[in-house]
Amino acid sequence: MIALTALTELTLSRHNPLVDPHLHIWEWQIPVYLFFGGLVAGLMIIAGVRLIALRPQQREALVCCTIGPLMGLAFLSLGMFTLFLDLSHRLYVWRLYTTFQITSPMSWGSWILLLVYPALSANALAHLPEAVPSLARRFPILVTVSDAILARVQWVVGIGVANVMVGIALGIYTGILLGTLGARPLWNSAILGPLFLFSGLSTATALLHGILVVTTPDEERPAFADFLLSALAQLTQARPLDKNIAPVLARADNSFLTIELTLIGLFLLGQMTSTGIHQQAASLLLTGPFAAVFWVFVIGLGILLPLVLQSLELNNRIRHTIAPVILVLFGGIALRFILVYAGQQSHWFQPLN
Amino acid sequence: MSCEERVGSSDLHHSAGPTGSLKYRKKRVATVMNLSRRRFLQISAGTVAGLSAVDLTRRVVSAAGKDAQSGLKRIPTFCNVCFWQCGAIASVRDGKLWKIEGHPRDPLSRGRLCPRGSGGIDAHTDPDRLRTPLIRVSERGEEKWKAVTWDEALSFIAEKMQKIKAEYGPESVAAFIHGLGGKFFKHTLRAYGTDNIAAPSFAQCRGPRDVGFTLTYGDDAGSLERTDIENAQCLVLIGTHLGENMHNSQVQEFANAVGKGASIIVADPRFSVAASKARFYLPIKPGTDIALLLAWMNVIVGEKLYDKEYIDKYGFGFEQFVAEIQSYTPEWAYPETGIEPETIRATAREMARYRPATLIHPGRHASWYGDDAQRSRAIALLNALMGSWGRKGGLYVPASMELPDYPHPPYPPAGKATADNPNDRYPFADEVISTGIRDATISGKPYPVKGWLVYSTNLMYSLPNREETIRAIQQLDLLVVVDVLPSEIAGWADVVLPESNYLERYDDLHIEAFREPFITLRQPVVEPPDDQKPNWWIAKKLAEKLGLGAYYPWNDIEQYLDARLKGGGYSLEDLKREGVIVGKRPPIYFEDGAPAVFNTPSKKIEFYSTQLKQAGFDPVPRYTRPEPGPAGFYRLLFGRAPMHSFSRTQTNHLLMDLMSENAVWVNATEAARLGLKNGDYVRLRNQDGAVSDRIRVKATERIRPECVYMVHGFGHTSRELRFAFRKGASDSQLITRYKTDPLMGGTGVNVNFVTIETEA
Amino acid sequence: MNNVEHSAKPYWNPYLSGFGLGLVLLASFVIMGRGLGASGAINAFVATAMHQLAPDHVEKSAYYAEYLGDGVHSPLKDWLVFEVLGVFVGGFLSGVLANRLKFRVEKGPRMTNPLRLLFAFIGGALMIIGARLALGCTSGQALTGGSLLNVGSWIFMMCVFGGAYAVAYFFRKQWI
Amino acid sequence: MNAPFYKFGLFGDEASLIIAFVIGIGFGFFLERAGFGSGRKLAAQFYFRDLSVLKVMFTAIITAMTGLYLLSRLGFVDLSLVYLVPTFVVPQIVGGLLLGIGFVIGGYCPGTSCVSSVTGSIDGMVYVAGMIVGLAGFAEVYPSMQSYVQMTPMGQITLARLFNLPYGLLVFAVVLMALAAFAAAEWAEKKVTGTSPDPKGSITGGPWRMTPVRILATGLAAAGFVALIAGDPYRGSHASIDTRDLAIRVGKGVDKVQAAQLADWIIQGRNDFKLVDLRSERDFDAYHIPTAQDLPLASLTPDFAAHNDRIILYSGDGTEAAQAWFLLEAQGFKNVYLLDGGLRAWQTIVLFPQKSAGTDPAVFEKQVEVAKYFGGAPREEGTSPAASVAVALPKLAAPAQPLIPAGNSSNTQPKKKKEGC
Amino acid sequence: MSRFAMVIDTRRCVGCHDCVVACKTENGVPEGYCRDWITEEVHGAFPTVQLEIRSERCNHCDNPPCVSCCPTGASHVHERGGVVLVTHDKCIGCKACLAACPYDARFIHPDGYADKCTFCIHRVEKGLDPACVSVCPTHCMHFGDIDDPQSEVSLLLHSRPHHVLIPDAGTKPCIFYLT
Repeated sequence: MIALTALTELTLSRHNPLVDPHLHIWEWQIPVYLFFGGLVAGLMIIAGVRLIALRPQQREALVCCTIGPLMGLAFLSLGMFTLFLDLSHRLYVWRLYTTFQITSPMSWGSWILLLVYPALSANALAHLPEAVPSLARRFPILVTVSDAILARVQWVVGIGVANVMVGIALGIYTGILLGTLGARPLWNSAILGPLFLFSGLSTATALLHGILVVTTPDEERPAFADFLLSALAQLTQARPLDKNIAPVLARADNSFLTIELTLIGLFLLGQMTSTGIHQQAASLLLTGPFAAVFWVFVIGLGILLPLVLQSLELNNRIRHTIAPVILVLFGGIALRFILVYAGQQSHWFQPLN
Repeated sequence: MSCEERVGSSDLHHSAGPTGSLKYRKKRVATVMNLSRRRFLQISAGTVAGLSAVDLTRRVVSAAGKDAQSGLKRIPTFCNVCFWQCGAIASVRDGKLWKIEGHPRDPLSRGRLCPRGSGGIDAHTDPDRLRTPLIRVSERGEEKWKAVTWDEALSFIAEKMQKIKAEYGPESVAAFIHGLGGKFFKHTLRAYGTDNIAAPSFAQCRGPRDVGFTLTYGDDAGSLERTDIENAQCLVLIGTHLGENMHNSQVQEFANAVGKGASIIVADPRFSVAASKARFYLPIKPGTDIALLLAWMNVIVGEKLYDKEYIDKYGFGFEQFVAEIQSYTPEWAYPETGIEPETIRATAREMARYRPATLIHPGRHASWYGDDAQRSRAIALLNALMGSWGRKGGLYVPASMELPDYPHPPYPPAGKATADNPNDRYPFADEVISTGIRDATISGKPYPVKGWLVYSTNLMYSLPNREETIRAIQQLDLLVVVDVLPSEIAGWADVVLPESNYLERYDDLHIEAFREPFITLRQPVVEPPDDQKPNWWIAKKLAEKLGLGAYYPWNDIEQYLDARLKGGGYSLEDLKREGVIVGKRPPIYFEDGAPAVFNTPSKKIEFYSTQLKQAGFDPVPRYTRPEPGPAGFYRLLFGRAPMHSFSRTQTNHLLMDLMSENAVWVNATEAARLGLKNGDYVRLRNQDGAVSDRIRVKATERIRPECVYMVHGFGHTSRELRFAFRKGASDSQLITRYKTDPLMGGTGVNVNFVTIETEA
Repeated sequence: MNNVEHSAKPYWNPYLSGFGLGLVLLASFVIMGRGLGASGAINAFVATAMHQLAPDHVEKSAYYAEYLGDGVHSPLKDWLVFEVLGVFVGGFLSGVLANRLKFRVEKGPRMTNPLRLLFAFIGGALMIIGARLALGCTSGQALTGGSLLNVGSWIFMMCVFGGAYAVAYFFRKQWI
Repeated sequence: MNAPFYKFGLFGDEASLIIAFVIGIGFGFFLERAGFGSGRKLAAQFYFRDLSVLKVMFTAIITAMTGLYLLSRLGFVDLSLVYLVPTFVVPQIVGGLLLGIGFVIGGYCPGTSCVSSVTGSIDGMVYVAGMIVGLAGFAEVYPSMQSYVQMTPMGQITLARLFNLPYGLLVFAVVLMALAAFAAAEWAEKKVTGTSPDPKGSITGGPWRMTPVRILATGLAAAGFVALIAGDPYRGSHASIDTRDLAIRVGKGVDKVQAAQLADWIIQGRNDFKLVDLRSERDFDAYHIPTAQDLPLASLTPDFAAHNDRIILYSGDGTEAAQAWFLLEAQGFKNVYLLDGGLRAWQTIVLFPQKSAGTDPAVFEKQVEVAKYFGGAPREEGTSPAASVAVALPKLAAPAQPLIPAGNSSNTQPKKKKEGC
Repeated sequence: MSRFAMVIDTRRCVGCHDCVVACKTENGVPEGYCRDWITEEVHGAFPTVQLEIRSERCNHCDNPPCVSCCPTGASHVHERGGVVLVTHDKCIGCKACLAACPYDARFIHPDGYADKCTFCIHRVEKGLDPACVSVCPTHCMHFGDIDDPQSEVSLLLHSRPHHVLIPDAGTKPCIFYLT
């Protein structure tokens, strides 16, 4: 006989759209936004570090220092657009910027997002003439600005530090946004902040690595990238890039992936050793309805496989291809999709079926 | 499971919704109306446009956040979503119905309605309702019609009726009528010369109970039951699911009893809502109630726990009764009912502890297993042992207002006896047996029945075995259906007459016996949206077409009502304003001086019934074991949900929002064994191969493993009921068998068994 | 990326790779109680894609009903879909390790690219219809059923080779 | 340990998807290794230039076949639980022919096209697109063909059952056939291409030394030979039981249901168990416990109930029930119980209870009524139990028969998951 | 200060849904949505079953996570009685409050803003009970100020055992269920 206290049925007559039978308020827009947010955070940090680390006259590694920030601006706009798409009362979006709500991560985030634009733009401007000479020829002012920035070390360092700081804030914010929603036990972990930060870093590194592979001059480009992507490479009109940086990026990416894996482990460990509600939430990923996609897409395809491939690349066993890049980017999206979707299904009241 | 489970759709319209939702509602109305143009004709585009414009302006007004209080009117009336007819006050804001609340001075509602009453506003604009009289143009049941004027429709009916009268006699027209609104149709038909006027609420619902009580006390339990639940200290419910059955006053009293800590005993194969409030829950095997009742009485008699003084004073045949029940020990009842002997003893003692404030509730819907009149008699006897009839906390003596009827010429002398009960096959049937009329229609015996008038009862849901109903319909020369909605039975009609909604018309006064005498008035709150007419108008016009105009010596209903009220010293003007007149409460308990009159042959409470003995039945109830179902089958049980009335509320968007389809309750262990999960769709197939529509599984710990349960009224097959069409499944579809009560012709329907088939 | 050999490594010996394949199949039998497959995944994919594009049409179709199931679980959450996903990954791993990744069109020297692609398309369409009729393709029927001594599989296998050899002559230009 | 693991519930559906992924990786890896990412190499099969397809396929088939055979024969795998695609002769002939033609035209089969496209073959990608479009088209004409695709069904049937030959013999025959085919293939390749096969990689070519390939071939041949003499791999004739576990359960008595308890369950209307009468049909007709189903021991097959059903067995004195209990335990039924004391206990305890000195009169009265309910009666005090056996069992009313054909109830089976390709 | 609260007697409640209908008509809640609902919780196995029926809605928490996560201040605590309300034209529809509410009491109104129970503040300010309370045929619902020790709700809470929903979520709900 089951103990009298065992909850055997829970029936709710509520049937509100987006809320029942379980919360499904956030569709693809939010995970995509979180992905772009993380990616931009990663790009900012990498670009910022490079900016600080490089002496101004050493105008190399533009992938990180210019293309990164430029793409960051684009991705940020895309991300904010998907966020906008998610809003259900869109015409009132300006209300975000009429107030600052100190307890609301989303309010913090909306202001951080505003800081990202100037930081990224300054970063991009610093090396823009080298990255896109044709543009510089047409608008000489860009050269002036670039020279003005690069001439002052404190400016360069300032921009770099700003990029790193805002990037870290942005990356952590994308995780904390979910982490503070205590009503959804799966999300209720501060580890989501660093996890999304490092996931963002790994996707950003992978993206830069991918650009590097694609833009490598024709003869050195791996055959695999030949077919369609060479055309793309032409379009970038980039100067030959320092190919030594590719292994650095791959190595960095491997580190970030390893940290990400560790953080996922810690995250699940924390959940599994917490209350029954949290254990139930974690089991959504470990054995429940999201287990297959979690293990296969996030862990297998998104982290382990690129780790293996990049290790092989680093050991010169195989060529650098864009395959690990695609996998890491894909894994980054998958992680956010799964966490967003599984989190919405986790609940304090787990109705039995 | 309570009464009139099986009554048809009527009076169910959605009126203008609440302010904020009008925008959404408007859209729906417009689209549906487009669709409806194909079938139900004559919808003027102007109506739609007009409605929309009003909606729009109101939307603007309400968005501004200010209620124009000046535009608020509060009109008293009484509800008709179920037959309980609670007094209500409708609020009309800017000419639109806004909400309905209980009438604070009405003794039935005591200021509070049930969800169906509150949701009654979502009528009026119901896109599915009937709009204009219709005459069939193709095969019966094909639902093809032409729209006609009222004059054409009524002339058509009158002509056919005259023809039937000439050919077969007036008795060959029969009627099935439910509710207060049928009064004028009865009047017209009596004037025409037939007494074959049946209500499914007798043979399919509360008839067995009333016969069982009348055999014992000479009076029945009443419609508005005379149960003093509020003052009961011990309340016994046997299959009665108060709370799910939402008869307002009873539920209010039930909640008060619970609040006061009354001891509640529930015997039900299903753990009902009432069971969750009970001190004792007895998970009884279906169909074995009499065994339990006999064992209880055995204990009470054996341990001399009964009210000796009361029985000495009022009882008849107690010694024979005692002798008869000697053998029904709790141990004997154990294998029959599955209730432990100790539990039976404990509950019997519990009842006795609180007597006479111990009420064994007579229930309402009581046509279950074919032995129902005897079952009700056993309940009546148990109440008698407790001395609760006529006592506080038991079954009180109700009182009623008296108003003279409007004078009319005498009805023509009775010709042939009614067709339903030839040779008094069911000697204790004291009303017309609806299934008997159906049998007579099919067989043509004792005489042919060629015309049916169906008012406000969906026979496809209210009579068991739809096939037989359809076969009877095929024998008819005329089938007239008066209804608010295009119900399933309307689909088979030759002529469909659209009645106006209960919020759009006057009806006769509501005068019922209750704790205190009262009169309530139904008056129009809003105008009917289309060419619908009130029942009194239709019945009067039909009488005039039949040349019986003399029976309606008044011009309109206000004149009729005013004249009746004047007869009691009241006026319509006052009642329109007040809505309710409550008289002084007379003594309703024996101890307060209420008369202890028993209209039985012995003029006493008959523990031993000589009437039954003479007719060849058991003078004291006996138990027969219910027949088991085939292996692997589940017994099909059905009942009610608080937010729906029978099959008549499934087009009410507000109520459907609360419960949009029914589910079949399956014991959780059984469900797991069958591989069924909560929410899976299944179909039920009964022992005769009838298959239900698809229905969701509710895998629950709240039901015995060998039966399944569903809420009655869903699974509509009438295409015109677009909003309700094929939502959930209908138990009526699966009730192909019934067992007739030999005493009074009631149809026991819990004798059907089903298997569960997974939906592909 | 400097010291990487640029030439593709040779294929494995057919018997040894066949043995490896056999062991994978055996593992599938032992762990799952079922064999391998491929075409079923395409079914699930097409059903999902069509359901996205034309939900009403698909919900009415008798064919898709089987794959859409109860509407609660995505047809993509299917054993074969995940298995085929693995096939992609395994093929890629093997290819990348053997340096065989290259955009190319497989054909004989006398064949033009567009024609070859057209043939590939037609072949694919024919193949999947055949697989659907036979309740399996070379993996699901021939390989799996073959090792279970399934009657239908052996009939099927004979017909595959029969059909292929019968028409091979007419398509020789494509391959040799 | 029982395999297939999935069918024995070692892991759930979600985990099975992860396993599918891993198995798929192996599948794809070996396909690519064999060169099946190349359409040209595959098509060469049909021009006798490179018979890799035949070699790989048949090596895989005989490896899996002999491996599965041996594991089943050792009792590790329950072969009956391995899914067998049902046979429909005509659709499979037509399908096979279409597939063969498609193979030559397209150059791939579905599995190899995946490998091909992922290694960069454009034609492989187009081929996949062709499959998708082809299938979408087929779905549209499917309704008109629905009856056709179910033609000539033979059910789930193996060659062994079709020809009524020992399974092992067929395994051996297939191994031999495959080896012969390999030799023929190598000969044909040599004929067509004019080059002699690589001695290290072939079975027939080169000097007669033990290369890995030859070791493999010998091993497979040996396994085939073992199969020839080792008998039928299907379970039933051979199963394993954890005797210690059984002993512990028997010792605890958790495998038994008391007669009085069973009577209560029947009265409570519980039907979460199957009551099985193992006596002969005649005995069953004469008397059986209400709600029981008749299943003489000889006709006991594992498909009479699901593995997770709760089953209560009884027979006259309990012997047959105990035997059946073992058989069912061995076949992996998890909830099998014995009616303690069999029908005899039912008789003495439930049907004809006897008042003993210590019995509470109220309890006894209940027993009496239960007895009456089941058609029995209390025994006089002092009558010996032996005498009671002589008391005739009550005559049962004709058991309630289903009013509709029993076939309908089969629909209550849980929905089967799609299997196959 | 006043603190509005609801005290609901689960012993009296029969789950009839009248509170839901009353709310929908009073507040014009659109079809397909609801601000309050009925929950049935079953414990145990047949026939030893316990059933608790509750009328549920926004708990107007003392520590409302929906208010603290709102980026625009649209979700706020009303100065009267601590009622949690949403200002429609400040709401951007980000749905964070829906995710933050452990009771799933909020929904997105078809007009785009987050919506939920208001304790019928428009009625309460006129001295009336909320619509759901005023119609309940079983009189199982009580509304009042728990800061006033003499109020009906305070007296009930002092005299009867009660519980709140998901206390572990730390939201300090102000709807109390008498058991």
